[in-house]
Amino acid sequence: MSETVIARPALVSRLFGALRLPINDPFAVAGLVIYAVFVLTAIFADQIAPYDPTEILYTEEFDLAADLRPGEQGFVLGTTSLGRDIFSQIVHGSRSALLIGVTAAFMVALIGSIVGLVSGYFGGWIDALLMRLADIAFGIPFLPFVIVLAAFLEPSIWNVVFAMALVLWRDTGRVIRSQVLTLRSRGYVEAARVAGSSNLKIITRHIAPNILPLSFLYGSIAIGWAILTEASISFLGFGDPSQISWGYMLQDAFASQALAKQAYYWFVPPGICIILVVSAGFFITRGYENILFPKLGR
Amino acid sequence: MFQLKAAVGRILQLGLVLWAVVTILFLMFRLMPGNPMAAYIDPTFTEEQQLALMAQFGLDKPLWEQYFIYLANLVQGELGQSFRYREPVAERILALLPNTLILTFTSLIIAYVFGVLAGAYLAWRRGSAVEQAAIPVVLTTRAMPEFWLGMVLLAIFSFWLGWFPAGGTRSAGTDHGNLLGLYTSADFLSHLALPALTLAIYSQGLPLLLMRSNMLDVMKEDFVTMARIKGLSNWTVVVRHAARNALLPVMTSFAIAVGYQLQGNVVVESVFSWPGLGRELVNAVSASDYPLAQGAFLMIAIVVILMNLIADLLYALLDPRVTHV
Amino acid sequence: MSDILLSVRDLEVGYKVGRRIIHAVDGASFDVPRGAIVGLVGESGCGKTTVARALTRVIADNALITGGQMVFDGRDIAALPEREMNRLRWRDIAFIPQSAMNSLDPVYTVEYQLNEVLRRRGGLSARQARMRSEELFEMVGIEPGRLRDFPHQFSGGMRQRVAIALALALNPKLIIADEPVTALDVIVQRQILDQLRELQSQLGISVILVTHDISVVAYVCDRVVVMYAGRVAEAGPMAATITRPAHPYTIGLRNAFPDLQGAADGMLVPIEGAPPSLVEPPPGCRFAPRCPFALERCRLEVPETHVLADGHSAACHRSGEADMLRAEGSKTQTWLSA
Amino acid sequence: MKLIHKAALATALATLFASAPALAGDPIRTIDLFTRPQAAQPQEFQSVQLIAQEWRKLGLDVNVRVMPWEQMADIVWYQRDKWDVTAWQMVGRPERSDPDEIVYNLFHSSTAEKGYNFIGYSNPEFDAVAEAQRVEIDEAKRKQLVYKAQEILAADQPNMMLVHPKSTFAYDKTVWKPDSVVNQSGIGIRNTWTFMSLEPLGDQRDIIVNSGDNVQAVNPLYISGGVDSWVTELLYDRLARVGPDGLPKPWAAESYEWKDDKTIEVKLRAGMTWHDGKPVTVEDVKFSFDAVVSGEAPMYKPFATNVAGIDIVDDRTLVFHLNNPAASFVTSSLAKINLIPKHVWEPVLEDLKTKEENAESYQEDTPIGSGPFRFERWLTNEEIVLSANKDHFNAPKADRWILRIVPNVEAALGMLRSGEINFIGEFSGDPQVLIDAAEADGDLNVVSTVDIGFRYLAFNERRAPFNDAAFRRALSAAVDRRLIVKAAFKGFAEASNSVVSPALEFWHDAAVVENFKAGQDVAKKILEDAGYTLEGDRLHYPGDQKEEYAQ
Repeated sequence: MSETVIARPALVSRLFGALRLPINDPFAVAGLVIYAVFVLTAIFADQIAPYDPTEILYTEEFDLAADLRPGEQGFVLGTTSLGRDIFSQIVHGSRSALLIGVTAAFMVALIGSIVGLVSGYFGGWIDALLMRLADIAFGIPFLPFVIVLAAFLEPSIWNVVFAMALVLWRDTGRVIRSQVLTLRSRGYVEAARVAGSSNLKIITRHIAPNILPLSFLYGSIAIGWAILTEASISFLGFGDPSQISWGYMLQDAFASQALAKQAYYWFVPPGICIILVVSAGFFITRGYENILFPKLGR
Repeated sequence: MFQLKAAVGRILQLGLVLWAVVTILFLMFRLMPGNPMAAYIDPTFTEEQQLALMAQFGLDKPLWEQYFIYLANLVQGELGQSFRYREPVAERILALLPNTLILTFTSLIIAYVFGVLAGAYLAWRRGSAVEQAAIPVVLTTRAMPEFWLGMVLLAIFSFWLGWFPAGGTRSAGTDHGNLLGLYTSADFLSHLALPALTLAIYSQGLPLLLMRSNMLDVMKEDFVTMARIKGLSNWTVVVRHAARNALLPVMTSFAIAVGYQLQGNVVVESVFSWPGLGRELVNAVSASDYPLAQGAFLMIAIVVILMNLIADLLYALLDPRVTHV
Repeated sequence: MSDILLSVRDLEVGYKVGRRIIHAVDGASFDVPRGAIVGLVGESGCGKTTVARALTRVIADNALITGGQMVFDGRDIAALPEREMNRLRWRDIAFIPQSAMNSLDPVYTVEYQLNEVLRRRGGLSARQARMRSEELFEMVGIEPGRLRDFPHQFSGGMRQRVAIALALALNPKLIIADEPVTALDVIVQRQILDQLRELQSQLGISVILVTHDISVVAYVCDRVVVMYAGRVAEAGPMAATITRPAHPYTIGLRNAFPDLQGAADGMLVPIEGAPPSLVEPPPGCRFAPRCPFALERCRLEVPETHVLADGHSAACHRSGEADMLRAEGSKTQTWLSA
Repeated sequence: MKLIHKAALATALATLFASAPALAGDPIRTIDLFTRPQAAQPQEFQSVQLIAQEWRKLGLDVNVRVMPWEQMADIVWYQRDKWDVTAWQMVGRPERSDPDEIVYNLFHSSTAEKGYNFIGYSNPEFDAVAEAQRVEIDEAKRKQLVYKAQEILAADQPNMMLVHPKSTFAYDKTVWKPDSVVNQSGIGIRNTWTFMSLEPLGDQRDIIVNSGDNVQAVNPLYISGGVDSWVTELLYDRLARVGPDGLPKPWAAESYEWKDDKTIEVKLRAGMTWHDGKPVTVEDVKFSFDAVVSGEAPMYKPFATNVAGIDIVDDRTLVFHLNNPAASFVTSSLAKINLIPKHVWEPVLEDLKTKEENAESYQEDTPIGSGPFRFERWLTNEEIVLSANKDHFNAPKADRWILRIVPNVEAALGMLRSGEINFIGEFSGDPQVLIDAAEADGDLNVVSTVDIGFRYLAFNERRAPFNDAAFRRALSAAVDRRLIVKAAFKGFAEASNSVVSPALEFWHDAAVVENFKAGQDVAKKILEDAGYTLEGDRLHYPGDQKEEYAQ
């Protein structure tokens, strides 16, 4: 046991240490494994997927390869009503999910952390201003906001990321702010200040490392949110059809009446993929349950 | 004195948020490229006809003037006229709001009753196999896209088993008199079942997990131990003391959940042909009916903001430590 | 009817830690006479609170009573089925917790919490319960009008009075008070202790007062039981035990506290070192590693309990030399050189 | 990415050989091809994907731009020189049973600046033909003119005609007697005739129809959504109606007769009443036409502007005087203008004159018409209930007509099977699914009908290379329409090369469709003949033509 701990590369353990990843929790480990599988799929999508996910395919008899069942004509998961390979779409969907999830998470965590840091550390009118902005952001219904943005701008998966960045920093920002307030009153921060350290130094050396796990936590929740939101937007018809995502696949399936056609192979796999990736995030963050569901009425 | 100050502050803050949301809404819809009425100006219209139409909707005035007219109208509860339906936005929204609210509240009440009970049970059975198995399942329900869940339930319970109707709030052509008559009819309830169930399955995770983790905390409290030392029954200890205390934050989360649910409805209403506000918003946005989209959005925002306020008040109301100073 | 209300014999309470069981109480024996206040005293971690909780049989999830007897009013409550034990709780054995703040449910009024006990456990009607509540409040010196208040609306001392009222509610035979005044300032401590004493003698209840503060024991108790590392070091009538302690630990403890009566006759001298780990306790006398009088034998053999006088006993190999121990033990340097 | 590389390479090569006496012009820029999103328009989207794929094979760089309708309309309509090619559609409406609207409005040069000729097509020969058919009351002669128009369009290919889609509807044959269903040419079985004649077989006597779209208004003076017209057509009578054969026939008018090419006499049917019990009079009829041109009903106005005056001859006879001869007058005016009660609308219109709003914004609580169904109630976004007007001269056999709003296609089909609805009035999904469901169910009848409307790609004739008819012909010829029919429309469409649908049997020139040859080789040949060259993989302008619209 102790050997393996020592054998683990210092960087990795330091990273895990800093993020306080609950690697002892079997679910969290399962979540990490799911993440790893999807990340690898996304990276090697071109190698794994037999077809371009938007390519319209034909059978050997030059008929449109539409609505083929799994296994027919060598299509692992069959084809869509437009004659596209479902398996390739699933594989490429991981790329969209990764893209949306990670960028949204990054934006939400980054903006929220900066707001929280600045607000909590400097206090005063900056704090008042930023927290009023957070109040306003709390007053904006998120999904309707994304719908409006998606409708006005050209359909694109980036709408979701953009809208999340505009609105969802509020949760992270508030929590990080209160964390910063606690940290600021700690002795060592006070000591650093008395010792004449610059604000920047105090923030980067003493405060930022301590809020990193929180940012990470909110970031990973945002991954799930982003993927689910993108799926909803696609379902409502505001998605980007040139970028294959699982949400788009579901919309395509329902619009093409996969239910009536009993094409389970079409609408079940993308649903499962969404559930897997989103719940993987939950599993990982489960270790942080208390942070996940903070006591209300702080 | 302090409380009064806090209350005034809270209300001022509410006003500020409302004003900001209203302004963002106005700008969002007005600063879009192109003529806002492009979709409604028939190409065969003459220039005068087009101008007349623009004038009818006040779009011929400079932006700042439109903004003040918009604000002034809002204060009077006037949400403008729908481009598409050519009728007052407020009227349409008020016609649809009850349907949305009843769906939201029914599903949330189901979700909260179930979530609270199951959460308390899982906290009580901490470490058991049931708990070990249940938590990932619960987390998974939160990870499902609502419309996907809705479609699957629709396929199973309506298309396949035929237990429930596939959409709407009532059977074709039935008349139940007023809203109360409708909402209490068996016909309505059977139509409500599937959409409410979909939303409930999606929403129960939050109260469940919240209740469970609160229960676990509360169970460690001295007063729970004391209740046992007092020889009170297990039921009294778990329910009257542990659960009652753990329930506090869960109840406040209910108000916040109403706000969130209202947003989630947007999708489920489309799946189940539910004539509600969310579907109206989506329709209005797709049809570029800006006044209507704006109105529906604003209505949802108002409920969200109100519910955030109610959450605060509810917390104060339910926790004697805040109320009885 | 015996004079002894409660007789604890060879009580063993362990905590499961991993696969092991660590005994926090390892063979404790003492008696509680009827109508007496018995002080259970010792440093934190000596097992006194564990004993107190073992008597209610409401113990931590990972704790279990592994041996011994607790004969209460003729019945061994260690062996009682849970149902019967539950009947005893609060009706016969009540409890005053250390912090009434945390042990009163914040969301209910005090009246509700009294009612809960009176009606659910005492079988009183609503009217009877109300009258009894008022009576109890008057007994502990709180205005009955405050029954409708919530716990957080009371001051610390008042809350402790509420806790006493709660404990008295069903006229129990025994009240276990776990550090009932520790969190309070000295003046309030006295008021509460005075009240407890007064009510106890009035109602003829037995009280086990768990405390780390020997001066509290001296102020209010009839008898004292000194615990050390899960065992009883010395037990006896209060006056005899405090004035003529026979166990070096008791002697040391006496030196470490100011006299509540204000008659401190020397410096306060702490006992050097810390109580032993219960995971691997010393094989002989558990106090031996800190004892200035320890002999080779003390480190190897577990001392017997020696009866010194009527009702006064000590578990020390050198209890025969008690006079010498006392004389040496009252000198400050004895404890510093140890 | 690959395409960009190719383009760069081609440009580089072109520069390299610029000194050589090559005859090639500039490479043709990347062509923007607009389509609406798949969610909204799956067939259009799919067609565009297929077409882009074929055009790329010609050496064109095609960029498919997906945009919502509003955005697309904004560019195509208001920035007429800012686009290349866009997918477009004309929907079939009963009044389009007369070819005039399409032949004239879409292609006459007078409508190029602001009207429906947004492609900027201008051909004096065609203009002459289009004008001539308008005023020709002699049907045989007019038919020849309409044929001529179709031939010119086929040669010029101003648009790339794709298909006339088939409208597919279904009903429960255990509820409705199959014989009582009327298949209206070019419209399908969901039509007013069907709703009047549907005969119940059992206890279910309510026609329950679905629509995916909400009803916007029930207003006889406002042309709103397509669904709305289902309701207004049932509530309001018109002097004539377009019959199941696509030709107009007398309705509220007992008869009408051309007195000369600018005068038509109409005799009102006797004994008609409004839903409130008052009789329908010739004053009401005159009022209905006056109301439309009063300025309070801008959308209906064009359908009555040709009326110079209406004389009331006696209590059943009116004479309409026209400004200009109009062959399509009966279809586009008499069969279009709703008859409205003067006693209800006169005060309303008086009041509206003082206000900024017009009659299009006015919604009656209970609309009063004289049609075969009466208005019962309307639940926002959920349903509209009409009941049979048993006093009508053509009283429906069903008891009620109920429109249910069902936005989810899957749900609509599920409802049809469960009996929650019994007539599919709108089906945006895959028609094959409907047919399969009918086979599995056994209770359903599915009927597909070729539509009057059509789908096409519009070329912007204002911009090179689309100003070149040869180029347009080549692009059009590059795609075999059978591919579109099969792949995008799943067979539920008819390949087209004419704006006049085969559903309008009388007007449709079948030869222009039959003579149309398509295929990559055909297209390449046309391009080659016209001087276009392939340099590398990239198509270049003929001669020394420069690219004027490079990005």
